[in-house]
Amino acid sequence: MDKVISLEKALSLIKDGMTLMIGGFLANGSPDMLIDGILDTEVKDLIVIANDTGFPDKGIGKLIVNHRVKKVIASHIGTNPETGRQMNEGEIEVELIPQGTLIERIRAKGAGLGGFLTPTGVGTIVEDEKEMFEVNGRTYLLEKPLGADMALVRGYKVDRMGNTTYYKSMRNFNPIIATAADMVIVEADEIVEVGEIDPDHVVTPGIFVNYVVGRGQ
Amino acid sequence: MDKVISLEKALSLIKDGMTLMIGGFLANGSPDMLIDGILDTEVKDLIVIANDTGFPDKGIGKLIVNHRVKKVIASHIGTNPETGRQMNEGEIEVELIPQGTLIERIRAKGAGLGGFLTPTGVGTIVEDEKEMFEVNGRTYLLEKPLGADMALVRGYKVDRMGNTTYYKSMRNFNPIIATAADMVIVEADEIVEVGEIDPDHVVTPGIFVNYVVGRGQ
Amino acid sequence: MLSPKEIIAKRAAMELKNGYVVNLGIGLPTMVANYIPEGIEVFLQSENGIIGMGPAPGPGQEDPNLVNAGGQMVTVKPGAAFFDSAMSFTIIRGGHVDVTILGALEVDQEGNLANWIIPSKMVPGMGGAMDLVIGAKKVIVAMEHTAKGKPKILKKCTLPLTAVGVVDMIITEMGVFEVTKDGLVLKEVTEGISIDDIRNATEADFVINKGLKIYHTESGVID
Amino acid sequence: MLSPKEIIAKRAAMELKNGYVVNLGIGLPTMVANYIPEGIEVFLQSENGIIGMGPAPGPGQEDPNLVNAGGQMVTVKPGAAFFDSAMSFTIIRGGHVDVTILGALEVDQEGNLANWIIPSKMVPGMGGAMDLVIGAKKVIVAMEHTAKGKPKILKKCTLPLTAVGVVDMIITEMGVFEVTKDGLVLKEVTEGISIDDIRNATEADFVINKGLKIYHTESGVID
Repeated sequence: MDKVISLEKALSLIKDGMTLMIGGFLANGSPDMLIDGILDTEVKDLIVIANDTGFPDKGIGKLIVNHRVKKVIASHIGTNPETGRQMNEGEIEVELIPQGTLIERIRAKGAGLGGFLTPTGVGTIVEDEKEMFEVNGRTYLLEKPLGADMALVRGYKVDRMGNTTYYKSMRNFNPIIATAADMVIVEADEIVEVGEIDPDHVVTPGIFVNYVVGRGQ
Repeated sequence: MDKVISLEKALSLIKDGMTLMIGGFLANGSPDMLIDGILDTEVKDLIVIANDTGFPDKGIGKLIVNHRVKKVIASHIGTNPETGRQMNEGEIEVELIPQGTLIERIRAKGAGLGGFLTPTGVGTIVEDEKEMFEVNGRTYLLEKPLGADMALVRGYKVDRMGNTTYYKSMRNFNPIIATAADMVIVEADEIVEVGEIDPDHVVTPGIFVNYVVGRGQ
Repeated sequence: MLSPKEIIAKRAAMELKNGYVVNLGIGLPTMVANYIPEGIEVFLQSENGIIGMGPAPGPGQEDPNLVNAGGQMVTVKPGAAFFDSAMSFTIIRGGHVDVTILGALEVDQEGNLANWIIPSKMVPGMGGAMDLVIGAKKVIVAMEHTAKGKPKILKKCTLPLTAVGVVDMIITEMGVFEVTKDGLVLKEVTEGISIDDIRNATEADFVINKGLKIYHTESGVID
Repeated sequence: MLSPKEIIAKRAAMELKNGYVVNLGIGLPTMVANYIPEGIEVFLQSENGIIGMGPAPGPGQEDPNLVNAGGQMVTVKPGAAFFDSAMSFTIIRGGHVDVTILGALEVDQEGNLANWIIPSKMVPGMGGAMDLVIGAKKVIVAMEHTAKGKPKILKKCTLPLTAVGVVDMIITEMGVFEVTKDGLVLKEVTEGISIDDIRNATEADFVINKGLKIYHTESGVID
């Protein structure tokens, strides 16, 4: 059950128009090798779901700058002025979602839930067109699950079966997007043999992972 | 910020009529010292939220056998015939909830959600009196959050600030109940100094934990 | 000679494919693990928070801190992982289990399943069963064909349901049914069992598959 | 002499109590960490998945794999923990943060907050702010009293809201307001600032607390 593939093979799986979840938070813990790899292909019209769009020269931001993305679903785009510019010029569609709602919608998809009630966004433009509910005297919005065709995950030590650990603040969105996409590719800082990771320390069990690519290719 | 207290002090916090979440799965990973300790007190009329009621002589089952519990909210009571007997005789109230719904309701409380939509239980007696929703053509039940006055958690290596790790299958309900109760007491296999646990390996951050008691008292 | 339970467990194991994530119910379904064919690697999941269970521990290998959802001591294989119950049901309800094999009190021709309660007689609770049958990609009921001579495969379940229309396949010591939207289809009979035997032991309506096959219990050949 | 921003950060730090879980917004609020009083131990949380942040890294201590929610490199103290974003917002939205200190574009006398968008001018997104102000037990807005001479403390916010009725306290270089259900109460003025100064810089209605105090910026004494 060796899931390790080459960068080339991984990139061949990414197609025009796909919805991609990409890990990372302000480019910290993003799968940079895969992102750079996409830039070497012709892939375009991507829909990207991520916390933010990084910086123009770092992380997901590079995909924006190079016009590979037609729509972004994120909580924050302020650190990448190019995203704002493309949005204002109508070159890219941007959907902004509160960070806690965004990650919980992704989790809901992974967990087979039909949605959840959150107090976040009540009384703001976030509530537009959403159903509202009272529970124990508090008002909540119904938020729906959010999935993707593919998740690009940045892992730290990853075994050949896909069992994944994370390093420091690089964890962020990565373990959650790994549960919510039809195909999951983990970019590993280090590939280790099966059995080298203590089962108590595995964060993303390998059953969620389709492919592993090692960094430094 | 040393949260370590004696067993005696921990037991003094548990009062008649309290709602207690108790970790463990068929008595594996349950806080056995605290459970045994309760039996040495006069505490009664507890409401217990747990996966199951263990066995008559093991885990939560002992609290049932000793008539300390007036109500149980669990997914399974089959391994403890005494729970069934007391239920049939009207000595104890039992509310049965599907396991995935039970743990998710506890998580929802910890995560500040007003509820979630699950497909589990649709078309069964579990749906009685619950609101139903269609999302993308599938039917879901709205399930509400579930909290408690106190959570009794079984940890493995736990530092003095309450940062908690778990061992093998003893993890089960423990990390989730630690997020959902007004007061959280962790029974630790081993108390270690702050800094001894790799921050990447902490499962329950110490901020969720009010007190730590060491086993073997 | 295999016992009826062994026949069922061995046949059910033949439904497992390489790489499958599998959850086995308590009792007979747990025995399926003993019959996984050579060359097939599956990932056994347990509700209490394990993926990658191995065989039962040998003498001296037991660890009381490592049990399955039935409370039995187990081992894990290299590449296993432990997690909490919320993650466990993310796996289960989220569609990340390829097949669950579990027992039933009753199953009916619409794929309804009853396996958690006999009101005022036996009220063990549903445990994780309701989530498993809703979430797993394929649900196989593996059970003896009758209970005390009475059919368990019914036109309509009489006991409170575990879930509606979730069963994909029924494997008994007598044969194998597929549940289709048009009802039950008998796909296989066990060698030595006649279709009349099955009719007599089954309350549900069923049609017989055109290419009905025979299952040879010792060799494991289906032809 | 402290700058206005330093006055605000230092005063805001005095709201922190021992053992508090604290989330600091980007910019001015991040400076609060530099003024935490002696003997007060707080747990600094960051949306991207950290609890227990320490001071900024010294030369050679930087780790590009350890940044806060503003993207700045940070350190962690012994007893820190890392987790994923779902857990981070369990902490935030679930009421496990004692206080969040953040900036504002506008805040009003009903405790409404606007700090994430200026339509068709600046659309950075809300990030975690909407969750933070809904979830934290106490919400402190720490900001300069005016922007380009125009009041930011209004009768009614004009920009799209971050949340409704969530602000508990407003700390500026001029003074400290509490938000009550009856409106704003001026609790403190900074030494050298008159009530008329504050009236002139504030659009919102406010009442003056009976025991109005004066905040001495250098000594940190409030009397």
